[in-house]
Amino acid sequence: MALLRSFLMRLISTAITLFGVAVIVFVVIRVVPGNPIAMMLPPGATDADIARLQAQYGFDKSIFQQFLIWLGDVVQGDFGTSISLRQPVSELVLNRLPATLELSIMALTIAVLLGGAMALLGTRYRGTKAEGAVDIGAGMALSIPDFLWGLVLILLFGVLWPIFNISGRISPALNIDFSTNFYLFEAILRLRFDVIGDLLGHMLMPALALAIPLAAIIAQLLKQSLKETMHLDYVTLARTRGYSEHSVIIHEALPNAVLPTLTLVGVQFTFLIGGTVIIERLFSYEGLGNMAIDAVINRDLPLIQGIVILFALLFTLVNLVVDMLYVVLNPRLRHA
Amino acid sequence: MRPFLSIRNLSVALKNGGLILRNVSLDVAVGKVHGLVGESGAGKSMIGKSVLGTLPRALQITGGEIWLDGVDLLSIPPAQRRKRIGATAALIPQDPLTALNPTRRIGPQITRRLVDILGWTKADAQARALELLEEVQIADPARVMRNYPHELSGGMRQRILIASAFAAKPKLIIADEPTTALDVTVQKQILRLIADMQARHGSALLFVTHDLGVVSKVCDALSVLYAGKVVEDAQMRRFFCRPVHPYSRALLAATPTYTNPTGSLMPVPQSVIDAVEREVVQHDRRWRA
Amino acid sequence: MRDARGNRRQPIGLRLWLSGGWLLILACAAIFAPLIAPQDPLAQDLFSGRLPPFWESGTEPGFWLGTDSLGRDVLSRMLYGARLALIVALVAGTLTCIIGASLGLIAGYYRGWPDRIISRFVDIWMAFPPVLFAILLIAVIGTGLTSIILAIVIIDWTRFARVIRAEAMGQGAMDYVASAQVAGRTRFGTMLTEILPNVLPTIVALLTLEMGIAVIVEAILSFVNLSISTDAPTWGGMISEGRTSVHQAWWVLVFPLITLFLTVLSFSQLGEGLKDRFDPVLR
Amino acid sequence: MMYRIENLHLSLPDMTRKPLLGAAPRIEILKSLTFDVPKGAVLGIVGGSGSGKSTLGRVMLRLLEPTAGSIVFDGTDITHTDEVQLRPMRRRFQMIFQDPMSSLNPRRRVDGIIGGPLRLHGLDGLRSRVDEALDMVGLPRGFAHRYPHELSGGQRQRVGIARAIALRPDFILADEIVSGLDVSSQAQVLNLLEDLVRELGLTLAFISHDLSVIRRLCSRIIVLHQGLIVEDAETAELFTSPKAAYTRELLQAIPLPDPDQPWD
Repeated sequence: MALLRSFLMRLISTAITLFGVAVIVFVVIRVVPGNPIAMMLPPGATDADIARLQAQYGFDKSIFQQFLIWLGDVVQGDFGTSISLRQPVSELVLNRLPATLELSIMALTIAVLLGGAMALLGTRYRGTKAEGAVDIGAGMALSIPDFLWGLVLILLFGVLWPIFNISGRISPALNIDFSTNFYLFEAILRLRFDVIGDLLGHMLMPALALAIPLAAIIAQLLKQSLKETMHLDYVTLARTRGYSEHSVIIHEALPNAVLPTLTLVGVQFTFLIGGTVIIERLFSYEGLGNMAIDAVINRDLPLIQGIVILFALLFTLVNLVVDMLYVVLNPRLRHA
Repeated sequence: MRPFLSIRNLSVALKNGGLILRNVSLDVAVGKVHGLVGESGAGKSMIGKSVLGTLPRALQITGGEIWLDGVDLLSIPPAQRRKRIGATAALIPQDPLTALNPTRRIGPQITRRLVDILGWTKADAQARALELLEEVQIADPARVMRNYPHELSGGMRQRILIASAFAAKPKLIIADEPTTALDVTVQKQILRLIADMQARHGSALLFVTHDLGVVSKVCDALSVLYAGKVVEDAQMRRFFCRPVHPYSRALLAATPTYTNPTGSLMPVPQSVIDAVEREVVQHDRRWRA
Repeated sequence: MRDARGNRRQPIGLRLWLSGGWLLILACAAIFAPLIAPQDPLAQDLFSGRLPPFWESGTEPGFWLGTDSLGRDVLSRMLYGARLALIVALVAGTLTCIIGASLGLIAGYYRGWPDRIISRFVDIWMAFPPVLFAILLIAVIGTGLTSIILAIVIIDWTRFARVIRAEAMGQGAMDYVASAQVAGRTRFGTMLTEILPNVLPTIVALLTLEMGIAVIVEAILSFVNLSISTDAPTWGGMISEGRTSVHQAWWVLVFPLITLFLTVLSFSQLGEGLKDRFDPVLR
Repeated sequence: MMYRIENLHLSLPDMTRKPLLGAAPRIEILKSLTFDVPKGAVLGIVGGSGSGKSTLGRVMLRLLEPTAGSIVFDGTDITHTDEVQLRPMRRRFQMIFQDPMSSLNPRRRVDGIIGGPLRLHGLDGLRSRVDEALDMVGLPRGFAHRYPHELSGGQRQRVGIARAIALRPDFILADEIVSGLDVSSQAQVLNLLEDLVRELGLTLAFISHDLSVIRRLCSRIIVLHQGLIVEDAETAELFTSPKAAYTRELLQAIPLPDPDQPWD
């Protein structure tokens, strides 16, 4: 019951946030520019085009009514037609989403593994040089954003020692007929190891660039909460009972120490997804973010708005899932 | 024949040099309760931690012997020491709120080590846990085994910790301020329970506390510590009737009691503090020379 | 007692020297760019395009770090680029800090409805990808220095608001706040005289961190060609050009990248160093 | 009469059990408390954890507003007085807190901690007043320039006392002020407080969980249990013939440093 209630509260809160997002997007895209119609039309549009658009978006009505019409369209998934690509925005956006999702999840996996390993290492050998190395490494990695890591990786593994692809998502020669846009997922299902290898080769560098700062955050935070947990009496008790240091860290301290890290990883994962915008650009990876920048450069407002709303939806969803996961994993909240 | 726990000339120091324990020696025989008394910073908890091998990382044992059941723990390799301690000793910790893993149910917290470390069968461990919870007077032990720690009161948790400490029939129990976090009425129940369990199992009990009142209720003998040095070692009754060391006397005089109607309290006089400080300095000088 | 208590003065950390030193050099370079730059940063010379840096063969004197494809001097462009980077860092960083920290302080200390409103705005902001949000804002309001600063303030105030809110909430639960009330201090006075000094070290650390982030955001915006005018010297613009010609002229990418890297690292390390240095409470 | 407290109730909403819509259920923390604090008296308030004793203290100082009932301080009803009107009066009732680590602002020096409230109430001769307060609590004047973390536990608690008495209040509330201290500094702080009460003619309410400490200082004692006053008696009477069952239980549970105390 308590569980259900807290889930419901989160859902309501998420709905309010999404409404706020809609208002902001509407204000930025429709209210701020001087003549939104002009920005929505390709060059060389006729007066008839203008009139049609004006009727469609209700520009003759009050700004409040315009918002309601717009919101109604958005809720139904109708973001209009892209000006530069002349296709429905929803289609374009959904075609690109899988590429960005695959990249983000790959980056998250790397970050969790890398950061978790560093945290455990630093805790196991706390007070030694190994912990110092973890601290310094994490501190450095943390202060450099993904954009710079991407450039550094391009220089190191694309130019100096070119073993990875630093451009694109897949080699054209290997572009087998995919039936979905989840290339990696599909390649794994079809057991095309050559394709898997090629996809991973393309994905590894951008994913690593996105993962390094998050890995550093996980390493720092998890290590800190592990160390705090190691001082609690129940961990001392486990030690006096003959468990090894290793087993104490993994079985006793870790389950309790993950909880605060988990909340943070949720927020940071949304930052990571946000980072794909520039990283995809940097590595010419054909995802949503790359498309977003093109859309901005081409002043393709319907497309921009579709992408922004999709990102916002994704972010709130991630936060919602993390919040619920936190409740499920924490017995104190589960049985409150 | 040595007593069950015999600490000889134990010294503990900060890794950067400061002394925490200065040549502490004490014996606890099977079936006896030995109190360790002192103010905060006196190092009383560090003795128990040295025995159990849970000293903070900034500290290290710099000398002495800890004989447990005829073996000097400091002369055997760490892994072996850990096993020995796990099998023969147990800790009752201070704060029942942090001494149980919040993410795990009570049952496994008692039974897991019996299975993992001591090789019991699951059914045996389960039966033993139920039996113990009954022994520490917990109603409906089967239900409590399925509870999470946060669902139980502080007093209940301390009972569970006591039950858990006695689970593997240890010969030595170290209780580190086990009632400091509790209300007096609960404290009384818990103190009685610890005394009962100790008597029934015939374990040796090392009882760390800052409260002379508590000592007079549960201990057979005690050591008074100041700055990591034992200033007085005495049988319990003798200590309260005729404390020998001026610091002990001052400590007794500073303890408020409601039976004293005039209520005059003597703070520990500076002269006494100076005297013990001098003793400590002399000790250090002798020891360095 | 016999434990070592007392105010040990901590030596100024190595990182404070290194990061402070680098930023000082950079500030000098920015201020005196017209005096020390060997070339005009805008001067193009197609005949001396892609000259390598001075230690390689085929160089021309005066072009120490080589030239880009249009024959513009890399070193001079970097020096002038430092001006824009530092102005954005100082102005945008400070503005973001003042706005975000004030809102966070109010939300965390006053709680109640101010907190609910501010936190809701933070939630909404957190639903936008910051880089995309910045690019979108620039696309809508137009390029230029003011736009860049405005975009950074608009996207990044939440960083301060979130952190300072949590800190202020923690401090607000301390008894010294109740004690100020007992003494008859006003709510607002308590916030300024009791809470603020306790969160100030965090604000300072966040401020320098934010300056580093502002530099990066500016670089990203010029990387996608949305900063100021297209041929003005910016680090991001140089990196953008260097990225496309990395196989032919690595120096166009490498030198601005190293500068950017060191600058961002220095800002964040400076903050941490200052926080440790000026905290009277030893931990 | 310094304090006249009648029928005092306090309940707080229980947010953990708040239904989706509508108000949260309320937890009764103080249930109908009535008692007086005569001028010059030292009143002990004793109770276990969760008895509501600290909450009562905070309500008396109007850090919390009671749900029902009345608090009359020296003839003025302050039950629902708003903070702005209360402010000039605050000088007259002061508080010493349990944990000086939390109640002394870590970023202020001792002179700022003691002098801040003085300046706020527009008192002149700041310097000499701070020095005087330090003298009275037995701290060297040189401590004025130290930070709280540079002091020992007992010294910090003395700074807390100095801050309260520097304003020359009529009433002081001491909330568990010795529970964090070792017996040696505990005795010093208690003796100091006793002297100050006598010298300054203070009215004092002393909250503690420890009847042994309470007896030392107080002329009258009220015993709180689960938000109710279970006993209100003269000190000597309470110890010789406790009326409430809870008081008896409390007394019998205190371990005295005396091996001959009956204990079973």
